Amino acid sequence: MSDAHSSPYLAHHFDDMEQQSQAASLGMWIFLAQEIMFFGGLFCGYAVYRLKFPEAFSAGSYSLAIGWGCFNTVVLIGSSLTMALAVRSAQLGRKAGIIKWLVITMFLGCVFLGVKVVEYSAKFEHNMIPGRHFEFHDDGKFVVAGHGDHSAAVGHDEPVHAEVGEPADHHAAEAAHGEPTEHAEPAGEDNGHGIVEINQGEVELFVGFYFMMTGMHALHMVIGVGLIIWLLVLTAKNRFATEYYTPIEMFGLYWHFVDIVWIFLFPLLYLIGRH
Amino acid sequence: MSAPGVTANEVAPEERRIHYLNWATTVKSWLLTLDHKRICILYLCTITFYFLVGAVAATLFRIELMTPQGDFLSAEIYNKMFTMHGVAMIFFFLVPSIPATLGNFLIPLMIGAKDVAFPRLNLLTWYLFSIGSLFALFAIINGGVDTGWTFYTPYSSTYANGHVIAATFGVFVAGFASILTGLNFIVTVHKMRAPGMTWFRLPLFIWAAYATSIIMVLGTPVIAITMLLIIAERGLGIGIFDPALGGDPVLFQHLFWFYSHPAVYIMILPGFGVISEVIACFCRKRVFGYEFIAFSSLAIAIIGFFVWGHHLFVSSQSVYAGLIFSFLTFFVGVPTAIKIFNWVATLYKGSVSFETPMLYALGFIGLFTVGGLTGLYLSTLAIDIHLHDTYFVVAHFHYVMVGGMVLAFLSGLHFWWPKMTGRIYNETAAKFASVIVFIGFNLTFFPQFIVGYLGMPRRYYEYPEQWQLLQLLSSAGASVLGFGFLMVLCYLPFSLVFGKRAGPNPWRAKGLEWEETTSPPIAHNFVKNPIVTEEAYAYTKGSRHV
Amino acid sequence: MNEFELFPEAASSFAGEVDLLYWFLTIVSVIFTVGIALALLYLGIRYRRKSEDEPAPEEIHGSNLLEIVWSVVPLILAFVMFFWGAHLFFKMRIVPADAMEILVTGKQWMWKIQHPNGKREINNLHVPLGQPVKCTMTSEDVIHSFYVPEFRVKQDVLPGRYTQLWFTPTKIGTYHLFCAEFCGTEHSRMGGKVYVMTPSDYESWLEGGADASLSPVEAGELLFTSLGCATCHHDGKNSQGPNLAGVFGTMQPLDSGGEILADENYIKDSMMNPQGQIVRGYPKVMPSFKGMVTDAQITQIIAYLKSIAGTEEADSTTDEETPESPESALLNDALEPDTTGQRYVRMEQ
Amino acid sequence: MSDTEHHVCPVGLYLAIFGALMVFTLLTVGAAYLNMGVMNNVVMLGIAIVKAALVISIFMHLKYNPKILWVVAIGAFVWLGIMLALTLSDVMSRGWIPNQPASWL
Ligand code: HEA
Ligand code: HEA
Ligand code: HEC
Ligand code: CUA
Ligand SMILES: [Cu+2]
Repeated sequence: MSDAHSSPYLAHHFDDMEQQSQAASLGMWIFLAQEIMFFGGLFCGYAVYRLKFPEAFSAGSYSLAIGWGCFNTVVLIGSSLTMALAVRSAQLGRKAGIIKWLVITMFLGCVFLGVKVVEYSAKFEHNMIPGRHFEFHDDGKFVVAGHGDHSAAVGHDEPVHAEVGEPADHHAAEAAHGEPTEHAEPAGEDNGHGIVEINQGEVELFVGFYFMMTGMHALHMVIGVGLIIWLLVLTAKNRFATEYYTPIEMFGLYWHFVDIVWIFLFPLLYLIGRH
Repeated sequence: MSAPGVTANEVAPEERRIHYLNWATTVKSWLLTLDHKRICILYLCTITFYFLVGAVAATLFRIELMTPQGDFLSAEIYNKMFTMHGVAMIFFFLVPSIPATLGNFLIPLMIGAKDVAFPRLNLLTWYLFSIGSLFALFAIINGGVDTGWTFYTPYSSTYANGHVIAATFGVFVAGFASILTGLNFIVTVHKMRAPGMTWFRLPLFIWAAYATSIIMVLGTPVIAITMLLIIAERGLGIGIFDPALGGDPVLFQHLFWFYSHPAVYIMILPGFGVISEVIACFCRKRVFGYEFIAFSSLAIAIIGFFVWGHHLFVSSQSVYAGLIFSFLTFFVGVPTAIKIFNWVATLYKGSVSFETPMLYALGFIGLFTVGGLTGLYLSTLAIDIHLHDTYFVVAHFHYVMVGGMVLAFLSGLHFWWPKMTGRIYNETAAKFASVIVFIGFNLTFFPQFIVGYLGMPRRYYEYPEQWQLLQLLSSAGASVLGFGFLMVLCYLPFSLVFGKRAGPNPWRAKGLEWEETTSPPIAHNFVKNPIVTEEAYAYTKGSRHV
Repeated sequence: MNEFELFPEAASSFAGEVDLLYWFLTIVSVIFTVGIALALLYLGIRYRRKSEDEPAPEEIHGSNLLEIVWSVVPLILAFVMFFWGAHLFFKMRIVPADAMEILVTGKQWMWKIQHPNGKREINNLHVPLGQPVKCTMTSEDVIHSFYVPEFRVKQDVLPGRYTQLWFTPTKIGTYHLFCAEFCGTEHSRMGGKVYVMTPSDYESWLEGGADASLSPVEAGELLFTSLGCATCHHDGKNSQGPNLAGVFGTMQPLDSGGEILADENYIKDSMMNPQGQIVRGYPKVMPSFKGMVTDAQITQIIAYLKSIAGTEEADSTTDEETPESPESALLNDALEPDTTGQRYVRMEQ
Repeated sequence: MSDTEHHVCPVGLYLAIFGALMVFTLLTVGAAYLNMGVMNNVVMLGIAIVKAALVISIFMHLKYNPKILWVVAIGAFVWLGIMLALTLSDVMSRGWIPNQPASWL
């Protein structure tokens, strides 16, 4: 303990390195707990709407590029592996290893973000972004339970706030608002013509969540890439040793957490309604 | 930036000692300080400012409410005023009040540590808090926000006037200050305790702060993301809660109250902690049922997460969810009752004295009991139908928040003031102010219970004439109460210069912060690292240093 | 009616039951509060510190028995509160089958109400005594909350969804109707009166003849308030529509360009088809009153508007004397002649 | 204690975990194309949970860490569960008491 005391890495208010590194990892795990609740709010909103509008959510999900989704999953899990190897190199005090694995991790992170850019711009091209100009595009691929053509089945509901024109007339007001109760019914009922009705507003909700969730996730990745650069600088400056590599270890936890979020996002966003 | 660890300090005359306040005096030494005690002072100044912001708003709308017509403020201004009052008081005053000031100051001292686990993070929280609060301040100055502190959609996301985005973003940023403070405290309590400081030797304030921190870490992120969703909906047009798309405004309320109900325990648990310390000291006695008080704090923190739906009884939440939430809500009353009864029992066969902190503590017990019991009215389904969003609710939460937490804060501030500043305030003025505050408080908020049951909705700037007398009483009380608060704001700073020197332990209290260091403490808290050998509040077992 | 009150009237079938539960809670609360206060007082005085050097008191660790007692007793009381409250709550939530249905639409900042026979009113609700009434409610914009304190009922009104509330009025009288959920600038003015009438009075009210004893101007003025025109047309700063004093017989600038003479037909058009001609500088928010008013009533409103048109001088003085706008008078229970001698609302029976 | 906290795992273990994660990814994607009704969600989430557990316990070393960190990690998921369960309890039980507008509407 006495030599731990004299370690140049020990901050003044800790007694020894053991205490210092335990404090760091407890702190980091608590931070991740906080992150879970932060994303949790989004997951909770998603769950509520998914439950209310299952058909619209499948339809929305169908419009996402599953190929890119799978690719990104592999990339991100791969980057988790390389990150774990970077930490291992740090444990063993291999500077070259740290740098190699961190660079690869960062590269994979950038690939992931690049793919997201591609996916997002496809959405923008098709106006499939939430907001006033939202349009639901399925590129004619969307066939529900083999019922044939679907293209006519979209967007009965005026999503904008109806002109408060004739509100005194009860019925008119109701009509303009698209019969509030209709929202409560499952929107995907077969209407007898072999066409499944999907409410465009509900798909817009899906897309809204898609952007919020993947956007939040991507933001975390961007921050992560920034942190890797910082770690690389520190490593190059020989700031780490076998007795002190806490920043790399903590960053590893963060990166894996981001991976875990994706592990849930991928099936929830891309895989519903494929069958 | 290392502080001088002068041992000779111990023997120097008091006025020449070097301590955390005077070892460096540049502005930079304050703004870049990593010392938890200085960060406490930074927070103290900031939250006092926001208390004044909220108080000015309260003053204005209390004047408006003296008459039934809207003649002093216009409707818009009134709405902006109560929003500003609620936002400033909750997010920028009461939530950080005890944790970020007394908590910051005392946690390391009480557990015998040199600092909190992450001093840099600690400073960062103050910056986050200040930046967040500046966003809110910007919103207030630039035309205000009129959503109420609850930011209900779709009003806030689509229809509201003013800078909703700036205000919600401010709350978002300040939320992270709260989260990181909680994180820091949990790690500190786990990892930084002095040798011998076992869990059941911890002062009860630490237990309370620990429970609070759990809520901060697990609850606050949800309000952060909720605020972000509002910003996305209002700013980017992403319809998350938009009913026109089939979105659900009640979902917003769930997310909001998932944080904001537990947050009311962020706002009261530290107060409970303070009261336990004060009662023990001024009864010279170990707190009755220490373990029960300790665990009831944790119980409140945990149960507090299960009850948020009691704010949604009339919001079109399902009848069955209402039942569940009402049922669970009643369970919070039990651990709270345990605390109250244990405090009362501590007086039994004690050696009770009535200095200012104790007067506030006794006031706290009485007023919080009233506030808590009226909470039971609100959690009773059938009654809440009538009382929801009336002045009864306003009275309830001022009883728990002002009568409870603000009094607890004042109690703690007076109790540790000698430790924090090395000076003693004028006891006569302080006792007088505490009585004024107590009287003014009741005069302000008791009539609101009556006018609430009569049916006056809250957030009304005009109201039927026959309720004027009650509202007038309330305004009159507010001026008495305000006078009391202003007195405190005068004599405490005054004591910094003119107050008597306190000496290390003016109350002859037990606890490391009193017995093991000077007043004010030196920069690294203790001259030699303390080793703990006895339980907290061992008044009877002979005191080592007095 | 302006006298001081401490307890609200009970005017619906469950008002009494809610009050009973309220008194139960109050008694429990008073017992606990007074008990705790007395205990603090007694113990504080009995064991006060007599001298600074008093030996420290003996240590008492606690008592498990006491802890159990003071956890279990509150728990039992809490269960009583819960079950009692929940039972009553269910009663308040299950609508009887024979309830008469009234449609309510909330909108910033007015309540639009429609009776089963199609009759509409704004910011007022007329209901027959003893008849279960269910309100089916929705909102056109933000969340509002329909609240009648004397009935002890309240329910939020949401956009995009229907909510319900029901009550059986048990006492003839005039009661408050409030909006209890903050909904924007004029939230405090979003309300009016609930009139509980005998069933036969209600029937004749539904038939809708104005009171013959009133002059057309008086009747028009009354309609101007009860239909909710005054919510938007007043001289206050927040008036959504133009102040109509002094409008009749003048040229009005139109949004589409040009001007139009405000004559009888123009006023009728403005009420029946408000989107037709929009006055310059105002939003298109005026609702149509088609089907809500009879021709006779339109004539009365026109008569009223004429009466406040020519006398601009006289009008502005009255305005100064009456700082409160008509709806605040409404809220203020101005059921008797107020200081200016003008009557905005008339007692129904 | 030092050894448990800074446990160095063999590279092979990391590779094996990576392999398992890939296999599970394939499985979810495959399962998504089968129509199993509600079971689709169960399978999908079940696999995601297993994957997350692997990452947490091996990549994040939780397995080799002191118990207090387990409490933190599990606690966070439990809290998320509370939020989901109680919110959904409202959403799913809305309208269990007849709450329909009248037929003449
Ligand atoms: C410090 C803050 C604080 C605290 C501690 C509390 C404590 C409690 N609150 Fe309060 N509450 C607020 C702040 C707080 N509240 C705020 C700010 C609002 C309004 C928000 C808004 O809409 O703007 C609110 C609103 C609010 C509502 C919603 C009202 C509505 O809008 O319709 C409800 C409903 O159940 C409620 C209940 C309770 C309960 C049961 C407790 C319990 O924790 C109280 C427990 C205490 C006791 C019970 C007293 C001690 C016990 C005894 C003396 C023994 C006897 C006990 C029994 C017989 C059980 N509160
Ligand atoms: C910590 C929380 C806190 C505190 C301390 C207070 C303090 C007070 N509150 Fe607060 N109040 C809330 C939290 C708080 N409030 C919240 C959350 C709401 C809900 C908001 C919403 O609906 O969204 C609310 C709403 C609320 C209402 C309801 C408004 C409405 O619904 O229309 C009322 C009405 O009386 C009120 C009154 C008061 C009064 C008289 C005080 C008094 O205690 C204040 C006493 C202090 C003074 C009188 C100040 C003395 C000092 C000065 C005047 C300084 C002047 C200085 C300079 C000019 C430099 N409050
Ligand atoms: C929702 C608010 C609202 C209500 C309720 C309302 N109005 Fe209006 N009214 C307006 C607005 C806004 C305008 C100006 C825009 C326009 O011409 O449509 C207006 C215009 C008018 C005009 C033309 C005024 C002019 O200056 O030329 C008349 C006449 C009128 N209203 C009469 C009535 C009457 C009578 C009632 C009740 C039966 C009524 N209004 C109810 C909002 C309202
Ligand atoms: Cu409508 Cu308040
Ligand atoms: Cu609550």
